[in-house]
Amino acid sequence: MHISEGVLSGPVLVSGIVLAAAGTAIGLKNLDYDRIPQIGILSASFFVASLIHVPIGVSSVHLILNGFVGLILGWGAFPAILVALTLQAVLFQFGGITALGVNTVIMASPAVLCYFLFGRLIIKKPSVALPAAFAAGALSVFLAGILLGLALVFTEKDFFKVSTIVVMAHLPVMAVEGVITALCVGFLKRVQPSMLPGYLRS
Amino acid sequence: MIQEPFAIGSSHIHRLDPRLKILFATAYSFIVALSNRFPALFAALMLSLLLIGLARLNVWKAAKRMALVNGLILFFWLVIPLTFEGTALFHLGPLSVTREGVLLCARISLKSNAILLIFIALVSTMPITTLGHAMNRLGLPGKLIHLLLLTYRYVFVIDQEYQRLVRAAKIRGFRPETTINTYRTYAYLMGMLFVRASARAERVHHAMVCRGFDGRFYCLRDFSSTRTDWAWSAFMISIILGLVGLEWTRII
Amino acid sequence: MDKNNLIINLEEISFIYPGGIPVLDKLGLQFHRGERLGLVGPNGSGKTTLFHIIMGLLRPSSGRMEILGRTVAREKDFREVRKKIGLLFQDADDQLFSPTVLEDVAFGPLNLGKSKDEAREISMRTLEMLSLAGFEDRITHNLSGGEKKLVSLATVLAMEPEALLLDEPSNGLDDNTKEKLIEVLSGLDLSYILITHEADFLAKTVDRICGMENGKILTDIESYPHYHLHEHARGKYPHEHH
Amino acid sequence: MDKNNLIINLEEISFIYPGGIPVLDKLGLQFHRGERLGLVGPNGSGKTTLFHIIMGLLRPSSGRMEILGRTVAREKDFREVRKKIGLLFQDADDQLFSPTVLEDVAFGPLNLGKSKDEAREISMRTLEMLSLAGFEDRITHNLSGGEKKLVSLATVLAMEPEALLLDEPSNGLDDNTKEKLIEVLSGLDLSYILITHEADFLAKTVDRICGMENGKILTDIESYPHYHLHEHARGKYPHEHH
Ligand SMILES: Nc1ncnc2c1ncn2[C@@H]1O[C@H](COP(=O)(O)OP(=O)(O)OP(=O)(O)O)[C@@H](O)[C@H]1O
Ligand SMILES: Nc1ncnc2c1ncn2[C@@H]1O[C@H](COP(=O)(O)OP(=O)(O)OP(=O)(O)O)[C@@H](O)[C@H]1O
Ligand SMILES: [Mg+2]
Ligand SMILES: [Mg+2]
Repeated sequence: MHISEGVLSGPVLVSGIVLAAAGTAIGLKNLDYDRIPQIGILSASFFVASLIHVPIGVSSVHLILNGFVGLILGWGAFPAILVALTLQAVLFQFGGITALGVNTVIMASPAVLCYFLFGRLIIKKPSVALPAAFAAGALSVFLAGILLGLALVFTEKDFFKVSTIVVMAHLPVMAVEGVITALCVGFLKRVQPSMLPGYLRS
Repeated sequence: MIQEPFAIGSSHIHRLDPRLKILFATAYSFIVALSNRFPALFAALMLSLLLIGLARLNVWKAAKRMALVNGLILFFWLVIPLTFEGTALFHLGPLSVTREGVLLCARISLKSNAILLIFIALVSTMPITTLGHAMNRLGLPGKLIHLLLLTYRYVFVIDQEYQRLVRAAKIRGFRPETTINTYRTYAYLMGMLFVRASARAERVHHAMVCRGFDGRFYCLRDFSSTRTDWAWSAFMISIILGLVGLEWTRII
Repeated sequence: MDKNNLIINLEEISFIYPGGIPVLDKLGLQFHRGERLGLVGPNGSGKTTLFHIIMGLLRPSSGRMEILGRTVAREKDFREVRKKIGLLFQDADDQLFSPTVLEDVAFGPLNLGKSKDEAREISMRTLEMLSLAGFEDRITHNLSGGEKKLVSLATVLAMEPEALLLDEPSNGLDDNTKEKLIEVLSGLDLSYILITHEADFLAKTVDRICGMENGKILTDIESYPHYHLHEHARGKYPHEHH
Repeated sequence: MDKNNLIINLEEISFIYPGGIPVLDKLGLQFHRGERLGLVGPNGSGKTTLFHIIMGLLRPSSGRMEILGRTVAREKDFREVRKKIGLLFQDADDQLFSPTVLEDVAFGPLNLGKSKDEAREISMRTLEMLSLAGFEDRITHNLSGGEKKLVSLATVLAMEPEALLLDEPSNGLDDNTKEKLIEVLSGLDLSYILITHEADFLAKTVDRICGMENGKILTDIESYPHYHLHEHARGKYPHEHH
């Protein structure tokens, strides 16, 4: 999910860059250099996973997984998503330079929020953890849609209807993301719970 | 499979100082993004195409990439003219297509294409490793660059691992459909991918520690500007001044 | 008569990897019901590639393939092939992706349209047959190399295939697990093609041997270089063999 | 005298993985300067684990370790060890984490405090020594398996270590690359311990062989099962060997 180049206004682009830089700075500051391989290789996995198309009705969507990124990486989601978007731009030309900041904020801030809202819940028993993971997956896509809509509306108030359509279009994606995030967290809980945040602390 | 179709080449543009290319691409992109007058936008599109030509890229591949991106632009064309306030050009049943909406779409299309084309011409024409080093030289934090290069290094390894997992599902009769079973299978494939990635990260960290890693990043690449680079800089600066002139001085 | 018993019939199959090196070159192969065929050849001679072509995971650049009496060429045809022929990957880590052993073994039967109860029953039966009873709730990721190999075999057998393609099943196994595998294979009433670099294992598991070289199959090789395991009093000193 | 030549001296080292299975059990090992030692043992016997303990990547639950004359126990001690002893990992993809070959090879020297120019020069020299001149700007992930292995070796040698730990260096290599590796290893004036499952490779690369079993080292095994390659006129029929 991202905004094409050439759509947004100057103030929105600049705010995006400032916020993305701040988030990335926090993410990098918290990032102990021991964990760089962990973040780098996981972010490579997220990159690969986000290329997966899953069927939905007659069509298919590609996964976004920002909720899952948030749950696993916390603030690390900012640098991880920035890096992933940069790679996407260079490898596939999915984006350019100007909207990189805004797109990072759109995807990463819901991820971090979900980490703070649900991070502690997903290490609880499955009846709590799985709904929490579903909520994280769905909410992060929903919020990303809202942020995208806001970026459009701040650019031009007549973009309101476009924004509404964009947010609506993400509703089925939300459901799929929620389900996949819940199942993925369920998988990790069984196979390698130490990958989940706060596992070692509890 | 993931490829970098434009990175290798022998054109002048491929040989330019990467730092220069990044700086120019950034400045140019922002100026285009902030421009609104058609003379400037048309000029930008032409200049971008000119640079694509100078980079002697595979036109077919570049066109394919642009087609993908323009799919999104098409969506704007379908929605904005109908939803934008303004003077009606003509009516489609109860809806009216507005002049302002059409102009806005035209601007978006021009800007979007000009920005992405310049990105292909200047940024995609260097390997990501070079891009990383150049960004480092331009002052981006070492940790971030290290993360970028490490991610890039392992995208390929992990992509292959994923392809193997998909194969395993395939030979056991897996067919993607809209069912919870399909979603579960994808979740398992991804979960397994993450678990393996995490184990690999541990091993990679060990390998780094064994080679004395203590948190500092070094960049071996030195970039130096040649006379050609200066000539190109002059050319690029005049392009930028030209665009600024077209947009803000209203010569035309 | 013999024709009816053909499981796999390959004619003039060629294959080139994107890199550009030709791996298979007008290769032909006939494999009949009831056969236990060994396939040997040096590293990189294209044995694994051949198996993947038979399963439709790779597409040959030219040639004709007939499997179980039907010409196969498109993805749809191969879907049928995959129900009838089971492939054991060279690396067990490529085969197992579910969190638990039971889920992994039941994955195939469920995709073949079995009900959950049937799938569970088939899986339990298959695990038992491989003396893996009690493993159903183990986490696949934590199994040892040998266990992973046997569970991989279980995932393939649970689909009740008509023939097996076994890609170096004994690779990396210790001697006990190897013995067990030999036992299981002789107990199965299935035709199979088996790739291995180990002559001792080969001698105990197959009836006929083909070699692979220069992208072609050498049928019924009478002479091929192979390995033997033997013990010496002073193995560390240079010594001669006849 | 002999004491001064001790590179590695392990006494009663025990190790248990978090899972709970004891892998090393009061293991002892002496490794001297000038030795080329082969380490063999079944899968899962703990050979890789032992290497990781020597490098301080894992900590033993009990026992004493002395490396190059110094007792080592804490992270600080191991930092010194890692400058003197090079470990070649089982999987080359784990070892090569930089995007280009030159950066990867120079990574160690730079961390040892060499200047960029020195690091570059050492790297070029090391690559040349392994006949990898011209590889410096290659992208690591595009290398073939054999090339990756040789570059991994270069990354280790560039640190100019006093001894090497080689974990299955010949694994997955084709015969030509194997030959080249054997040549390189015999040309090196370095002590090393080498793990491998391949007896032919072992015979050509080491002077002394130790086995691992039940978490212990069996020193200087005089007899160990191994393989030989030979050709028979009628290899497919059962036959006898002395
Ligand atoms: N994905 C790939 N892309 C390009 N080349 C490949 C690929 N996979 C294999 N090859 C090459 O194709 C050749 C045949 O490979 P294959 O794995 O089929 O050999 P093999 O006979 O199974 O060898 P081994 O005994 O080592 O398993 C090799 O030279 C290999 O390097
Ligand atoms: N991270 C881990 N956590 C738990 N157990 C482990 C871990 N790594 C290895 N083991 C177990 O420890 C034992 C020894 O493993 P190790 O990798 O040292 O064996 P090895 O002798 O190198 O085997 P191979 O010849 O297959 O490489 C095995 O039983 C393995 O399953
Ligand atoms: Mg193979
Ligand atoms: Mg090992």
